Amino acid sequence: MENNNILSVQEIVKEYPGVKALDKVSLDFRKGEIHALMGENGAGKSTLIKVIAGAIQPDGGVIYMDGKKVEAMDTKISKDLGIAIIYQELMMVPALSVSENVFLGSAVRKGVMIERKEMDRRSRKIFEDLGIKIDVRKPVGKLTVAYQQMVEIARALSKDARILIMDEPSAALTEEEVQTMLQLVLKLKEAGVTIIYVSHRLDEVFQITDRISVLRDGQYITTLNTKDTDKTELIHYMVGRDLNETFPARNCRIGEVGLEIRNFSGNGVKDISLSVRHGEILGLGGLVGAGRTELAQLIYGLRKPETGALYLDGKQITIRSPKQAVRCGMGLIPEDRKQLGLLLDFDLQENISLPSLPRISKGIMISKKREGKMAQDQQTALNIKTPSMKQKAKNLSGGNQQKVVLAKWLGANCEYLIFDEPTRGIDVGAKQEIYKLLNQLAEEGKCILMISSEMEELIGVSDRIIVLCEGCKTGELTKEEFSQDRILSMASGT
Amino acid sequence: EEPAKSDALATPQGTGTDKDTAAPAAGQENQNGEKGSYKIGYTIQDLANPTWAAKIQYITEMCEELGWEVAAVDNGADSGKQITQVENFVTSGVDVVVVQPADANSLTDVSKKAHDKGIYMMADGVSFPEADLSYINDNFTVGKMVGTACGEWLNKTFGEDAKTEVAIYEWPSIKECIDRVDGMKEGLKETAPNAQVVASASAANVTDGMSNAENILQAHPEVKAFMCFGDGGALGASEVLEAKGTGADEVGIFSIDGTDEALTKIKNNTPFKMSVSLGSPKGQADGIMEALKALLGGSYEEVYYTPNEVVDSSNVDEYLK
Amino acid sequence: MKGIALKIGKSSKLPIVLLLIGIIIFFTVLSPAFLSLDNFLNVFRQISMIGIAGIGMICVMLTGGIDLSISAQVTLVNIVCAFMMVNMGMHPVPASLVAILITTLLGTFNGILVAYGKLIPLIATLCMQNMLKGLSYIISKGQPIFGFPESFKTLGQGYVGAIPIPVIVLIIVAVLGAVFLNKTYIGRYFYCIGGNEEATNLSGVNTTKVKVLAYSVCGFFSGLAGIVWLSRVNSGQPTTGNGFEFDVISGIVLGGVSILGGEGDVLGAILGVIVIGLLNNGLTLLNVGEYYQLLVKGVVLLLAIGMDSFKRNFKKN
Amino acid sequence: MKGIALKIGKSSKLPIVLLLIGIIIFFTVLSPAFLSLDNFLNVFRQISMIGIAGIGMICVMLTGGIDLSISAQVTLVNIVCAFMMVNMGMHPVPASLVAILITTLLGTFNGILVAYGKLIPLIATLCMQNMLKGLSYIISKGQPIFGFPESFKTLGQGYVGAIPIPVIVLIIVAVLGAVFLNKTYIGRYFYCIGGNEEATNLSGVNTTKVKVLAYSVCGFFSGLAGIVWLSRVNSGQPTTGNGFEFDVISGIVLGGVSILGGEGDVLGAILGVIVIGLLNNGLTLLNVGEYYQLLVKGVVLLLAIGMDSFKRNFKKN
Ligand SMILES: Nc1ncnc2c1ncn2[C@@H]1O[C@H](COP(=O)(O)OP(=O)(O)OP(=O)(O)O)[C@@H](O)[C@H]1O
Ligand SMILES: Nc1ncnc2c1ncn2[C@@H]1O[C@H](COP(=O)(O)OP(=O)(O)OP(=O)(O)O)[C@@H](O)[C@H]1O
Ligand SMILES: [Mg+2]
Ligand SMILES: [Mg+2]
Repeated sequence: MENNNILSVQEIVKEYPGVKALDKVSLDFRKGEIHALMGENGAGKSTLIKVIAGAIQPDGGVIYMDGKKVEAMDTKISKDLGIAIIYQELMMVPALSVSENVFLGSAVRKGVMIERKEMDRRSRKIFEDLGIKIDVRKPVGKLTVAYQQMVEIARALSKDARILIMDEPSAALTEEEVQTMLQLVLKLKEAGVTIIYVSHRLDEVFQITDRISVLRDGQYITTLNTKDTDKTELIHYMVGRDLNETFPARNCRIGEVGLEIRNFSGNGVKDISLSVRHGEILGLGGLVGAGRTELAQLIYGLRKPETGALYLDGKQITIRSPKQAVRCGMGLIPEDRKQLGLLLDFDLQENISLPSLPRISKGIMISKKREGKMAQDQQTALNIKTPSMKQKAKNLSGGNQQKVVLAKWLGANCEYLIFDEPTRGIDVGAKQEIYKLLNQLAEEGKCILMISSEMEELIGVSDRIIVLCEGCKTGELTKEEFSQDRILSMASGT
Repeated sequence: EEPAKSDALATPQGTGTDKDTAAPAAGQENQNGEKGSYKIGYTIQDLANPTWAAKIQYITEMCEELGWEVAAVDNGADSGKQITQVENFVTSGVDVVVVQPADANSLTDVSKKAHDKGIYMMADGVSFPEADLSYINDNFTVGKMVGTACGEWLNKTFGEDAKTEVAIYEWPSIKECIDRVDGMKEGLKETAPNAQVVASASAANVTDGMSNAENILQAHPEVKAFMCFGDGGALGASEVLEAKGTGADEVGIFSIDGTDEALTKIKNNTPFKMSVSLGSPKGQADGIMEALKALLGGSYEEVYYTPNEVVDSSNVDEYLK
Repeated sequence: MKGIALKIGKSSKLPIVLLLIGIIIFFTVLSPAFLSLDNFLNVFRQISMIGIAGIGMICVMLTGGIDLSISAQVTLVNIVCAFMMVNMGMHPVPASLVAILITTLLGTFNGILVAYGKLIPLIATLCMQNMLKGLSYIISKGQPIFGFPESFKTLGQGYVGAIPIPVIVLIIVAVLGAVFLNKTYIGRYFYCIGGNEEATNLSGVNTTKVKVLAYSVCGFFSGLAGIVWLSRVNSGQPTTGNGFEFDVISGIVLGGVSILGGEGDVLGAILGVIVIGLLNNGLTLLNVGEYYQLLVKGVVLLLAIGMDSFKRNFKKN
Repeated sequence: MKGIALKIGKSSKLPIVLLLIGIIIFFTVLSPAFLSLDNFLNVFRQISMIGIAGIGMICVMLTGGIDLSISAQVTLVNIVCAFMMVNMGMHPVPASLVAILITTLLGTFNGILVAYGKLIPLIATLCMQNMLKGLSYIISKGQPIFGFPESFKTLGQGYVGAIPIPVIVLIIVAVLGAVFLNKTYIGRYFYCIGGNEEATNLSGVNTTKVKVLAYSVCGFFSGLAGIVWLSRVNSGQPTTGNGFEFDVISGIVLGGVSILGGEGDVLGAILGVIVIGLLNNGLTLLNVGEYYQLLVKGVVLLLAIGMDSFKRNFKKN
C-alpha cells in the first residue's frame, strides 16, 4: 500500500435484496487530493460513502485509514478518525436552530453545558466564509431545501476534518453558490484536507478534482487523472456507451396559450403574470429564495393567492386545492422528492398510481391489474432501475426516485405540468432521458413550467424564460435573447 | 337533639355525649347561629355506581329543599385525588366534608386543615380516624350474610353433604371489598363446610361479570353459586346464566347492594337469589341527612350504622317500588 | 384458506401467529377446558366488541391519528339507545340506528377537529372522551337503564346455529374492513396519509376530507360495538366502556398497526385482539388471581412483542 | 422574570398563557375563594406530583417515546417504600432512596426494551404497567400499608415558610429539568433524537444509550413523584396512581410537548399542568358536579387547544 494513501477500501461488498449495491469495490484516496466519485444513479456511490462513514455495515471488505485496518467502523469511530460527511439526504433536526444543526452531535460545550453563543458565533463565521446570509438562530425546518443544504455543508466544515466526503452537495444550489462552495473546497484542499466529491455536474468535477473514480452497477470501473481525460471519455465509462452531453433538439410546435396567470400575489410573490402555451416549455429562473417554489404552490392551489386569476385554456378557474389542480389536469413535480414527492415506505407501484387511483379503479375498488400495468409501463418508459415495482421507494437511488415522481404524473396524463428542479441529483444519462421526456411531453402539446437553478439546463431546455427576483418578475427572455449574463443580472435584480 | 328515628334505620350508636371536643368551635357558632343554609362537600369513590349515584341524587334534592348546597365529586378510589378534593372543599368554605374514603389512613392532614377552619369531617361507608361522625357499613358482616345465605341455599338445594363448587367475584384492589369477600368465605364455611370456592375473578361491572362467568363456567361447569361483592358483576353472571337457560334452582347468585336491577331479577325467578341491601339509596340518603343534621346541630353520635337487610324472594316486593 | 396461510407466511404476521399457537398449546396443556369449540366461541364473543371497534380504530390510526373517545362513544350509545327504548318506548331497530348515527356524527366531529381544526388527535379526542362521559352521566344520572324489549337481546346473546351473533357481526365487519382497506382507493388513501400526508395531498387527494372520513368510520364502528355491547349486557350502564379504548388500541397495535400511521391491516389487528382475549380467558380458566393475571399478561405480551421485534431486526441484518 | 416574559412573548407559549389568564379571570369573577395565595398554593401542591413526573415524561417524549408505566411505577414506589418502612422498619430516607433507585432501574429497563429491543414504546410500557401493577398488588396483598414514622410526612405535607414542600420540590425539579434540557448537550440530544434519529445517529451520537437515559430519567422522576405522593397521603395504597400517566401526558401535551418527539419544553409543560390543576380546582370551588365537570373540562380544553391551533395556522398564512 502506498504511503500517501490516507484512506483505502478493499473488496467492499454490500448487498440489498435483489441488488448488489457494491461488488468488491477497491479504491485508494491520497492525502490532500480532491477525488471525484462518479457514476449513474444507483451505481453505488452513496452506499460506498455510507460504508466509509460507518453508517451501514458492509457484507465484506476492509477499510484502511492511514494504512491501519479499521475494525467495525461506526459513525463514532469515523467521526473520531476525522471523517466528515455531507450526506445526499439532508440530515437535519427540523425543530432545532441552524447553529445547533451545524454542531449536531458535536456541540461546543463546557463540561456538560453547551455554549450556545459560541456555537452561534462559529456557525456565523462558517456561513460568512461561504458567503451566505442566514439567521443561525432560525429553526432549520423553516428553511428551504437549498438553505438546509448549506447547513449540511457548514456542518461538515465545522469539524476540521481530515477527510471531507461530499455526496452531491451542489444538487440544491444555484450556480453562484456552487462557485463559492467550490472555492472553499479548494481552500480546504490547500489546508491539506482530503476531499471525496460526488456530483452529477461534470463541470464542477472537471473544475476542481485531481482524480476521478467511476462506479457502474456497484462495480469499480476505473480511476482517471482529471487532467488526462475529458467529458466524453468520462461519460463513456459511466454509462458504458457514448453519449453526448448536449440538449436534445426538438421541433417545437407551439400552440395556443394553455396555462395563464394574471397578477398573482401572495405567499411571498408579488404581481406575477405569465402564460405557457401548449407545446411550450417555459423556464423559470432565479436565485435561491426568489420565490419560484412559492409561485408554483400558488398555481397548484396549495396556498391561496391574495390577488390574481388563473386561466386554463382561456377559462378562468379558481383552484383551491391540489385535488382540484389535479382534476383540472395539473401535475407538480416538487423540489423535495423525499418530503413531498414520495411515500418512502410504500412500494413504487403504489407511489406511481396514487394520483390516478380513482381513474384506474372500478367503482371504488382498485384494479390491481391496471395498477400493475400502469407501473410497468412507466418503468419501461422511464427506465427506472429496480428489481421490482414492489420495492419500497426509499430503497431506490436518488435519481431513480426522481423518475418515480415523474412517473406518477406521466401516468396521470396531465396537461399542465410544473417541474420544480426536475433534474436535481440526477446523473447525466438520466438527465438526458428526462430532457427527452420533457421534449416529448411538449411535443404532445402539454404546457410545461420548469423551475431550474441550473443555468445551462434553463437555457438548453426552455423555449422562453421568465426570471424572478425576490418574489417579483424581473424579466422575460425569448429563445434568441437567452444568455447567462442576462439571466443572472435579472435574477440578482440589477 | 337526638336525630329522629327515620325509616332509613340510621341507628345512632355510641355514648351519646356531645362531641364538642372534636367539634370545631369557631365554625359552629357562626354557622349554627346565623345561617340555616349549609354547604356540603361530598367525595365518593365512584359516582357511576348506581347506588351511590342515586344516593347522592337524593341527598342533593333533600338539601336543595332545605336550601343547602351539595357539591359531589368522584375520587375514583384514588387517595391522592381525594385529598385534593377535600382541600378544594376546604378552600371553597363548606361546612361539612363527607368522605367515602379511598384510603382511611390518608386523611389526617387534610382533616386537620378542615378542623382548623371549623369544618366537620364525616365518613361515609368506611370510617377514618379523624372523622367527627361516621355513617358506615360493616363490610365483613355484610359479606358474611352473603356467605350464610349462599350456604343455606346450597344445603337446601343440593343437600348438606354435597361437595358443591362456588365462585367468587371480588375486587381485590379495594380494602372494603376484601373485607366483604373474607366475610363471604367465613359465612359459607360456617353454614356449608363442604362447599368449595373453586374460582375467583375480579368483576366490578356487568361486562366483566359476563366474561368472567363465561370463562369460569368453562373451567368449572359444576359451579353452583356465585358470591359477588357487588350487584354489577352479579348482574353479569345472571345475564350469562339466563342466556344459557340455566334454571333458578340450578345455580344461585348472591350479592350485595340491593339495586333495583338486581331486585327485579330476584323477583323474576332467575338464578339471582339474594342481595344484601345496605338500605335503599333513598333510605341511605335519609340516614345521611339525619346524621348531617345532627352533626350541624352540634349534638351527634360518633357512629351511625347503615342497615343491612337480606333481600330475597320472600321480601323483595317491599323493596321494589 | 390457503391464500391466508400463504399471506401469513410471507408477511410479518408470523410472530403473532406463532404467539397465538404458543398460547393455545400452553393453555391446552394446563387446562382441559381450554381447547374446545365452545370455549373458543366464548372468547370470540368476548372480544367481538373490541374487534368491531378495532376495525374503525385501524382506519384512524392508519392516517396517523388516534381516537381515545371511542370508549365514551360506546358509553353514550349504551345510554342513549337504552334511554330511547326504555324511556321513549322506541323500537330497538330505529333506536339502534339513531344511536349509531349519533356516534358516526361524533366521529365526524372528531375528524373535523383533527383535520380542519388541526388539533392534536390525542388531546382532541381525550377532550371528547371527557365530554361524552359527562353527557352519559347526565343523561342517565349515573343510574343503569334496563328493561328492554325481549327481542333486543338477540344481537348480543343470540346464535345462528352454534355461532354467537356478535361473532358473526365481527366476521362480517372484519371482512368488509379488510376489503375496504385493501381493495378500495379510499382505504389506500388512509395508508397514504399515514405514510406521507403532504405528498399525498400534493398528489391530488383531499387529505382533509379523507381524514374526516376515517374518524367517521371509527365513530360508526364504535356505535355498532356499543349496540352489540348493550344487547349483550342487556342494561345500559354509565360505566360501560371505561378503559375500552385501551383494550382496542393495545390489541390492534399488538397486531401490527403502527401508532405512527401508514402500517397495519385488519387480519393482524384481529389476531392481536384474539391474543389478548385468549390470555384473559386462559388465565381465568386456570384460576389465576387478578394480581397474578396482571403480571402474567404483562410478561407474555412483552415476550410476544419482544420476539416480534427480534425477528424483524434479525432479518434486517 | 423579564427574560421569561420576553420568551413567552416570542415563543409559542402565548396561547397557553392567555388561556391561563382567561381561566384565572373567569374563576376569580365567579368564586371569591379562588384568587388567594392560599388557594394557589393548594393548586400547586395538588399538581406537584403531576409536574414532577411530567419533567421525566418530557425527556421520554422528546425522544419520540412515551412511558405509560409511570403510574404503576408510582404505585410500586408507594407500596415498596411503605413496606420497607412499616414491615422492615427502615428509616424513611434510605427507604425513599431505595424506592427511587428501583424506579430508575425500571425506567432503564423500559429504555433498554425500547432502544435496544426496538419495541414500540406504547406497548412495551403498557406491558410494564400491567406487570408493575400486579407486583404492587402482590406485595401489598391489596391492603393499604400505613403507620409511617412521623418524620416521613414532612416531604409531602410540610411547609417552608408558607410554601408547601412539594411545591418547592417541583420548582427545583423544574428548574433543573429546564437547565438540563436546554443547556446540557445530553438534553439537546433528546431533542435531536426526536427530531431526526437517523441524522443524530449519523453524527456520531450513541442514540441507543441516550434513549435509555431518557427512560431512566423518567423513572427517577416517577420515583420522586411517588415518594412525594406517599408522604402526602401517608398510606401506601395499591390503587394509588391509577390513570396518573394520563394526567401527566395530557397536561404536558397541552403545554406543547409533541407526542411525535423533538418539541416542547419544561415551561410549557408546567403551564399545561397548571391549567389542568386550576380547572379542577376552580370547578370544584364553583360547586360544579362531577358529571358537569367532565363536560366543562372537555369543552374548555378543546377550546384551548383549538385557539392554539387556530393561532398557529393563522400565523402561517
Ligand atoms: N436500504 C436499501 N435497501 C435496498 N436497496 C438499496 C438500499 N440502499 C441502496 N439500495 C440500492 O443500492 C444501489 C446503490 O444505491 P446508491 O444510493 O449507492 O446509488 P448512488 O450511486 O448514490 O445513486 P445516486 O446518484 O442516484 O445517488 C441502488 O440500486 C439502490 O436501489
Ligand atoms: N436568508 C434566508 N434565511 C432563511 N430562509 C430564507 C432566506 N432567504 C429566503 N428564505 C426562504 O426561502 C423562501 C423562498 O425560497 P424558494 O424555495 O421559494 O425559492 P426558489 O426560487 O424556489 O429557490 P429554489 O427552488 O431554487 O430553492 C422564502 O420565502 C424564505 O422563507
Ligand atoms: Mg447517491
Ligand atoms: Mg424552490
